[in-house]
This record gives sequence, C-alpha cells and structure tokens, in this order.
Amino acid sequence: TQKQRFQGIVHSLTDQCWDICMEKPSSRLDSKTSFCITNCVDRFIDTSNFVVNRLEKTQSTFSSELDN
Amino acid sequence: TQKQRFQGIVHSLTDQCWDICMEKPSSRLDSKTSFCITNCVDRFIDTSNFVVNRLEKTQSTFSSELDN
Amino acid sequence: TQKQRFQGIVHSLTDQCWDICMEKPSSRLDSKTSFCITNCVDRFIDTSNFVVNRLEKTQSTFSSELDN
Amino acid sequence: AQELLTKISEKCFKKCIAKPSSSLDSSEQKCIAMCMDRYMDSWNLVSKAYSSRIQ
Amino acid sequence: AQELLTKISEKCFKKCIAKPSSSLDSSEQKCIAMCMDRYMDSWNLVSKAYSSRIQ
Amino acid sequence: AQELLTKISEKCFKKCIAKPSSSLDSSEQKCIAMCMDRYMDSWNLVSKAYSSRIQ
Repeated sequence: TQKQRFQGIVHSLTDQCWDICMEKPSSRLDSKTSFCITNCVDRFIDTSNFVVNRLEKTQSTFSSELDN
Repeated sequence: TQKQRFQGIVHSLTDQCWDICMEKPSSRLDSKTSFCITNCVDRFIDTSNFVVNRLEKTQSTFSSELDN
Repeated sequence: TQKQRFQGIVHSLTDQCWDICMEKPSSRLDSKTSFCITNCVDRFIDTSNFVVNRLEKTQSTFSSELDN
Repeated sequence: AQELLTKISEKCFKKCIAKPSSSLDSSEQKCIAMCMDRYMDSWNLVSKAYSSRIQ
Repeated sequence: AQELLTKISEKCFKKCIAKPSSSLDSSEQKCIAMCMDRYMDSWNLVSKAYSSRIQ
Repeated sequence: AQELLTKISEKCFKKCIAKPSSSLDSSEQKCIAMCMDRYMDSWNLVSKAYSSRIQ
C-alpha cells in the first residue's frame, strides 16, 4: 500500500540519517542534530532526483548496458 | 513457521555478535570470544525487552506519533 | 527467474566490491580499480566455492549442529 | 511497529553497549532510554521532512 | 532497474555528501554524476566477470 | 542452509581477504577454513544462548 511504501522510505532514511547525524544520544534532540537530519533527508531526495533525471537523459546507453 | 522465525533471529544475532566479538579467527573458539558472544546475545535480548517494556508504558504518545 | 537471480548476485557483488575497491570516484574507471573489482568478484566466487566444498566434506557434522 | 522496534534495538544496542558484559548496568539502561526517545524523535522528523518534500 | 537506482543513490550520497548542508552544491553534483557513472561501470564489469565464471 | 552459506562467504571474505589479488593463496584459504568453523561455532553458541532465554 501507499502507507507501507511511505513508512518503508521513512525507515530507510531514518536509518541512514541517524548514522550520519547522531553522535551520543542526549536528553533531547538538540538543534544541531535536528538541522542535520532535516538536511540529510532533503539532500538524499535531491541525490535520488539528480540520479533519476540524469539517468533519463542517458536512458538508451543505460538500457543497452543492462541488456548485456 | 516457528522454526524459520527462530533461525532468522539466530542468523541476525550471529551476524551482529560476530562483528562485535570476533577479532582474527583462530583454530578454536577461545573462552574470551565465547563469553563475549553469550553476553552479546543476553544483552541484546535485554535491550529488546527494555525497549518493548518502555514503549508499552508510553504507548499512547507513541501511537499518536506514528499516526502523524 | 534465472535472470532475476543473476541480477541479484550482480547487485550484491557490485555492492561489496564497490566498498572494497572504489576510493574517490573520478572521470573514468582507472585500471587499478577495474583490476580490483575483477579480482574481488573472482576471489568472492572462490571463497563461496571453497566454503561449499569444505562444507560438503563435513556435511554430517554440520547437519547435526544445525539440528541441535 | 515491529520494524521500528527491531531498528531501535539494533541501533541503541550499537550506540550504548560497546562491550557486552554480564548484565545491563544502569548507565547502559539510561543510554538506551535516551537513544530510544531520540530515535523516535528522528523518525518523526524524517517523516515530516519527507512528507513536505513529496507534497 | 529500481534496485540499481536505490543502490546508486545510497552509495553516492555516502561517497559525495560528508555532512549534509542546506543545498546540493555544484561540487557535490559533479561528484554524484561521476559516482553514478562509475557505479554503472562497476555493475557492468561485475556482470561480465561473474558471467565468465559461471559459463 | 543457503542463508548461512551466504553469510559465511560474506563474513569470511571480509575477514580474510583485505585486498583481493589474482588468486586465493594458501594463507587466505587457511583463514577462510578457520573463519568458517568459528562462524558455525558462533551460530551454535548463539542458538543455545537464545534458546535458553526463550524457554
């Protein structure tokens, strides 16, 4: 379902951004860590979009490579 | 099945505890490594139980967070 | 299917050999990295074959261990 | 929420228990409790950030 | 090719973006473009090496 | 036992082969053999420890 897909992506992003942004867990989520997590999500989506867009431009090359 | 679930957990625990406890593989499993692996399994189960119990106490907060 | 199984193994090998062989991505795949990737695939297959062959020789021990 | 519980256990075990000893001492328990709350905070923050990008 | 896209995004995010900042700057974009091409080169090389071993 | 074989290959490749060269030399083979036996020992030990906790 749509909701499961959404939660699957949130799990995967939380997993990755936690490793990048969280140092020692403390009694609250400090602003530096919050900022890092939000940026991490945004830059990860930027990266995915960049990859997909760039792939579309080179689609023919890519298809032939995958068909090897 | 029950057996598959059991083996799935054993695979996951062996994977994690191997990375934590095993340095260079030698000609037998030395007592330090055995002790580390057994403690690793026990502390991992303690951690899971702690997380589940603590979550049950704060269930309502948690549910509302997941429903956002 | 056969093709999906093949691609699954290629994904897994690319994932592992990328981490071992790729330092900073550059404008082309240099010969040192290519050589490393090809060797990585070959040695990984050697390792799997070695593990499977050695296991067959000790099959009875292994079965009894898994049946514990 | 099974997947979240599994993730929290794995991540917080790794963060809070460097070398597993013969019991879970009180400083490890305190660390797990904070780690768990921060992981849930992070999950909610990621969920919000991702929602606002796909809308 | 969904699995390949997901892998490329994860691997190249890790290689090219050490600390996520408030935008994807041009040097990060350049790194992602090269990383993506090299990951596809690697995929093809692995595919060829593995094919030749199983034949 | 397919999953165990895959795990052993991955873990022992990582432990025993730092930089893949043009053949599997005898010291690497010796390492893989020991690694494999220790991984199976560990699997059995984990299985016993986990069994005794859930009973």
